[in-house]
Amino acid sequence: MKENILIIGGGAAGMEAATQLQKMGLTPIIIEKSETLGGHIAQWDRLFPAFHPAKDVVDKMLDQVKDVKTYLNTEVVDIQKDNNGFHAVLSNNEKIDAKAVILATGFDIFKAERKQEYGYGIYNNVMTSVELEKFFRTGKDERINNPKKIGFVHCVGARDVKVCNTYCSKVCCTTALKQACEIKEVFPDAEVYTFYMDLRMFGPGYEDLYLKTQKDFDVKCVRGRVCEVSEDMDGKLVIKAEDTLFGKPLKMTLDVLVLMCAMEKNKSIDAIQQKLGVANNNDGFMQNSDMYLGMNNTAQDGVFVAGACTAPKSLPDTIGEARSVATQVYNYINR
Amino acid sequence: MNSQIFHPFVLPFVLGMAFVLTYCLVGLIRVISQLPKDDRKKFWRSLVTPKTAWANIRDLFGDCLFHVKIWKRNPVLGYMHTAIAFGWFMIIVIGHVMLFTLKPLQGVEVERLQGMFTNFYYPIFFKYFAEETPVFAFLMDFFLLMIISGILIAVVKKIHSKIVGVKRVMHFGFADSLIRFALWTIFPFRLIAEKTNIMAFWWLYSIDLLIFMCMLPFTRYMHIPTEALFILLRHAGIKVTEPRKGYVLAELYSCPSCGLCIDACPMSVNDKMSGNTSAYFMKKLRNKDTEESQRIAETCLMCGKCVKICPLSIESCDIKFSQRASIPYNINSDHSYLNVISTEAEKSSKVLYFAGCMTQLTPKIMRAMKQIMEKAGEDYQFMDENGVICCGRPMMLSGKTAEAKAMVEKNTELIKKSGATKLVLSCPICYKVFKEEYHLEGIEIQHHTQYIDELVKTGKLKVSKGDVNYVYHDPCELGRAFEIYDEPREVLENVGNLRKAKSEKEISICCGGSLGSFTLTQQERDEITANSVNDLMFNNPDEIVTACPLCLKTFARKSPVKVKDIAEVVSEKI
Amino acid sequence: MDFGFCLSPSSHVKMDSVDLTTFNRLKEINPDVNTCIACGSCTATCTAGNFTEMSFRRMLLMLQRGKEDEAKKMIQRCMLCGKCTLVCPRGINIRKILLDITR
Amino acid sequence: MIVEGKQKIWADYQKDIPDDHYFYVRSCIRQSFWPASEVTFLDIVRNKLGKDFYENEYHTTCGGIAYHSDSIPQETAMTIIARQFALMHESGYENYVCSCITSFGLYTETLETWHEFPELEAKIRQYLWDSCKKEFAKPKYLAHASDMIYKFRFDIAKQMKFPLVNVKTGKPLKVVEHIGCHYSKMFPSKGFGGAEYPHVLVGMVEAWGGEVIDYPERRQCCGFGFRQYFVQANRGYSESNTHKKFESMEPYEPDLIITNCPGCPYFLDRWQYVIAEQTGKTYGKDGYGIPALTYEEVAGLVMGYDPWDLGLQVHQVAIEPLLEKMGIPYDPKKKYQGVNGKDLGVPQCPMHIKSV
Repeated sequence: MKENILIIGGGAAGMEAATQLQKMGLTPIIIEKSETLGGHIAQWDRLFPAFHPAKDVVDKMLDQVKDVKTYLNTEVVDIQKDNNGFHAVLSNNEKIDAKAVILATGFDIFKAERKQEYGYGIYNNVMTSVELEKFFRTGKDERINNPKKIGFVHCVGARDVKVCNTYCSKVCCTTALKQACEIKEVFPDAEVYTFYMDLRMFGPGYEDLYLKTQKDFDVKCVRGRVCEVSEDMDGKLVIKAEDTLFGKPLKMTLDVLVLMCAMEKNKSIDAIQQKLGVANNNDGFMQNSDMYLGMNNTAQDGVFVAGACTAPKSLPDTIGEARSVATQVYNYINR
Repeated sequence: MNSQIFHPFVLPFVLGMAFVLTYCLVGLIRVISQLPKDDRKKFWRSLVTPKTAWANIRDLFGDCLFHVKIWKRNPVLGYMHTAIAFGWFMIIVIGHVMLFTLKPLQGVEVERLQGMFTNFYYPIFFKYFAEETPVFAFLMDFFLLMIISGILIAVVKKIHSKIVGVKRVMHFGFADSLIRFALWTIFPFRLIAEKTNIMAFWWLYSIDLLIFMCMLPFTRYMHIPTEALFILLRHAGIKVTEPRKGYVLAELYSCPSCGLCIDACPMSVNDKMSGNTSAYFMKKLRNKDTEESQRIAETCLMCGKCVKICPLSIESCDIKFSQRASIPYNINSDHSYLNVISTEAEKSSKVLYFAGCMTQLTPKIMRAMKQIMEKAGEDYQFMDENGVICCGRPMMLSGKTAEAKAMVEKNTELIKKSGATKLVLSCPICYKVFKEEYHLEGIEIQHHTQYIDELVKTGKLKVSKGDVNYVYHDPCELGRAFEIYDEPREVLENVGNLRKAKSEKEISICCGGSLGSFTLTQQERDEITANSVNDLMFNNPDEIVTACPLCLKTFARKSPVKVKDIAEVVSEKI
Repeated sequence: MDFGFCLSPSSHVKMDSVDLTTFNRLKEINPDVNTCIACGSCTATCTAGNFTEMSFRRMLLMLQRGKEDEAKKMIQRCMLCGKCTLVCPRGINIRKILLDITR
Repeated sequence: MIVEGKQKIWADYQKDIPDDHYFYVRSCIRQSFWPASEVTFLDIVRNKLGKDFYENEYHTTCGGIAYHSDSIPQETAMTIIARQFALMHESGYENYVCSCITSFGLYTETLETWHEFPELEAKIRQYLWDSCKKEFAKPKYLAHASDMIYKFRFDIAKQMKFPLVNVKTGKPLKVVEHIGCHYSKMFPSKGFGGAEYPHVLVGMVEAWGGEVIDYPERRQCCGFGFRQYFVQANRGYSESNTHKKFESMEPYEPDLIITNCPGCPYFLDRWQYVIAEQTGKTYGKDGYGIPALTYEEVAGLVMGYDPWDLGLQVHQVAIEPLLEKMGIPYDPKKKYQGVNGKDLGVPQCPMHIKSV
């Protein structure tokens, strides 16, 4: 029983699914469009809620898939299904036959410049959460120059009809508070403000993280969305928001503004997804057959989904789904 | 033996005695002069009023010499105190009596020995100068040994307090240790000097006395002379007004720092919190440590247990209130908004039920009370069903009696307009202030424990007896403050079985939720509550019953069994 | 010249110039103030709040938004009954903090 | 400030504008406040650029003022607008250009509403017929007059005599650009450069040699807001908006403000006088104010029109310091001369803000 299982996407979901499938005696094949495995999580410095180094997790996952057949810098350009299964053509012209396909294509980061009022790409000191994470990883970012006041804006590209994303991106609140702690660790004298709409943090240890921001780091959480950013004569950022708990508009000058960019569906897979007959849901992510018992299944027999391609998800969510998709695929092969 | 009537070793004693007498005299004048004019008049009058005069004599002996209250609390400690105080007193008395019966030593004239000056030190060093008659000699030795036996207990207590049944003792500084050492050694030295007549011991004895007397005003032993004054002042009916002045000064110096209140205090669940007990408060206030005494005053739960068990009945809670009043909270209270509330009563009924702020948070008490009153067919109305004005007690607890007036006045108006002849309260906190600060002539004020008891006893309310084992917790403001101990217990015996708690009635332990404390944190309160619950669970009851909404809420956090209000228990049995 | 109207003061809270001395002092004595999640239980149960705009939650915000005078005015309504402290889900000793604000 | 970022946005918010043949409608407010601006506009496009801009004497208000102050229902405003469009159609034009920002906003809103709700369009079609017996027609293209100047800004630059440069220092003039809210804040895609970083006026200023300053309250409304201004007691609110803008732009020391809305130049100009009277504060140098001009006035100045023909004497803020900076010759004696040299009389000098 050495059936091929085609896994599109070599991030956390793809790697974990491959690991499990291999243990089950199947032959997973990972197709990754970038030059390394690991996906977004490999770009991350530390993970919430306990500041665990992302590298630890990624390294362990990489080690587990070292014997899995992997194509890097490769995309699936065509895929057909017949009675024998799936027949994929890769961008390197190789052809692969597989009994099942797992879409583990993950997410894209919301393009912050789309929220024009925040001035990302226009004002020097506006940056994204991803860039801040990179700063934590490398210690370098010319925008961060011993800042005295740092602001975080939640829900950038989420819960916002103006950018056509009405969903909550799930991980940004927790990430914002994690990053708020981390920036305080680097600049203990800085004042850190977060502008949130609702603090949606519900996992184990998340409330402790919140209390940590309040008790240990004195992070100031302001309920209200930043509506407008501009630059003053000194190149500092002037932001406006309403403190909705206080019921008054508020104005302040910041040295750095960090935009907590939402997860969006990874659209680079759209063409293949269409060929496989997998639709999108209202949020623009992939539609699974139902959110309870069919979370890994799609309308198409033999096509499975795992991870953030169906909705914004945290790493534990994704790993859980990757493990469950492996079981689904195994049952499908042995049906 | 000796043929002099004087020897230089008496000088240290004479000096010490002169110093301490002068100090006490000045102190006495100071305290009396600081009394408000009316209080001073009261004081003089009380000294000649037979009733108070008799009480003075009774307590001066009972408390100062025999320490009756300590006997009640702890016989070993009682003996220790009696042995030292009464023994010492007797030695002085017998010494003076002996002056008239003495047999002078070789060649000294009796008349000379009985001179004024010699009187001052003679009885103290009697054996050096004269010989007693056998009876007196026996008595002197007896009392001396009695004192020494007391000192032995003190030494044991110092080394290992648990042997004498004391868990926590006060921690003293160098001065207190030194004077204590002097006190402990005075009588052994005297004994040795008398028996051996070695000059060194006479000297040591006299120097010990000097040390003791010179240090006395600056240490806790000042309680010995002050206590007498305090007893007189208290019997005169004087009340606490300001901290560190007049009457309170007498109270402060009367506190012997015996530490009985430390073990009694609900806060003594750990070492850190036991520093908040009254003994420390009195000491800090005495030492003019304003910051600390204010801190303790704000921390205290005001449960009143320390006052109840204090051998001297020192009103430490009242002193703490007066201390709180001196804290500049600067709230500038403005309760003028209460004026707009209509006082027009919707209807008139005999019984007016006032649930109070806290009871609003425990609606089951309100529901139970309604059921009871309806079942008993009472003509009642609910005063604060739709919103309540605070009774004013919490404001007073912060030392702001004047600011509480607005609330007291408004509530008084509301109650009077209702036409009720009886006011029933569910909250003991309210009960205290309604009883003490409100002027509701013609209106009977009852806590619902009393009210229910009355309904049951008059047959208005029929209850059935079940087989649940209850333990009753005495709310501080109901029990210690008004000694309402029996009514709730009788009610409970009618509806189930009453089991005893480890500490009951006047020594019951505060639930820890008391509004009296401003600064205790939730964690600290939780520790107190856990300890109080343990105490209540001593006889494994099925349910804890209390009569205060705050106790109810507090216990519910920590109790392993159901916690109910007495009204709720009764409403289940009608 | 009287135009029959005048410049209205800005309603913006100017965070750059807010004086946080009182709040910071309060926070130092009572680190718990930072754990307030603005649930409003204190306000909802408040005895004085029954009759006035009294709200401890808002008062804390006032101190953080430079409206100390308003906060101190609000405290005057307080009856110190302590219900707020009893209901606070974060275990904040509200009554003490109230007293500390003006102390 | 990352200019490339703005350029990217500007590139995203471009619109194709027909080159010629427009049906031009005037603005109620502008023809009262700045009558010379509309005259200058027509003169520039017709005579300097040689375009066909037709005016019809039968056009009316668009109904915007009444609509925004809640005195007429939407259907009424839409019927008025349908009549304007019908006039255009009858005159043989299909490109519609209006002088007023409020109108532009309302026309855009109306067209979008008709697009989203065809049943409403059908209703208005009927109303138009019932009330005016006119045939319903929609413009093929709708533009604001400032869009035209924006489009022709480089042609104007070619005929430019006095660029937006300080002749004494040789440095570009610092210009505050202020668009009318209804230009693109409701429908960002309908304005050059969108709503956040509108390019319509920036493009003109940069084409004519000036330097645009971006200050924190750039996006703030001038405070006109019909309802605020109509009630005297509410005018303080309107004034406060302007005040906020000036406080924010002051440190940048702007030389002039360019606007494309009827109300903005009026309020940015007159409130400077009121603020000066009430607080004693002026925002320009030496006690003068900061001139707030329409884009036509600025275009006219750079093209060498006589300042008094442009109607600059009706501004409260003295224009002379700006003319001197730009090196534009002017005859002070003619400032208050009407048509045919008629003496209009010199207005009283205010207490605080300087006039020449």
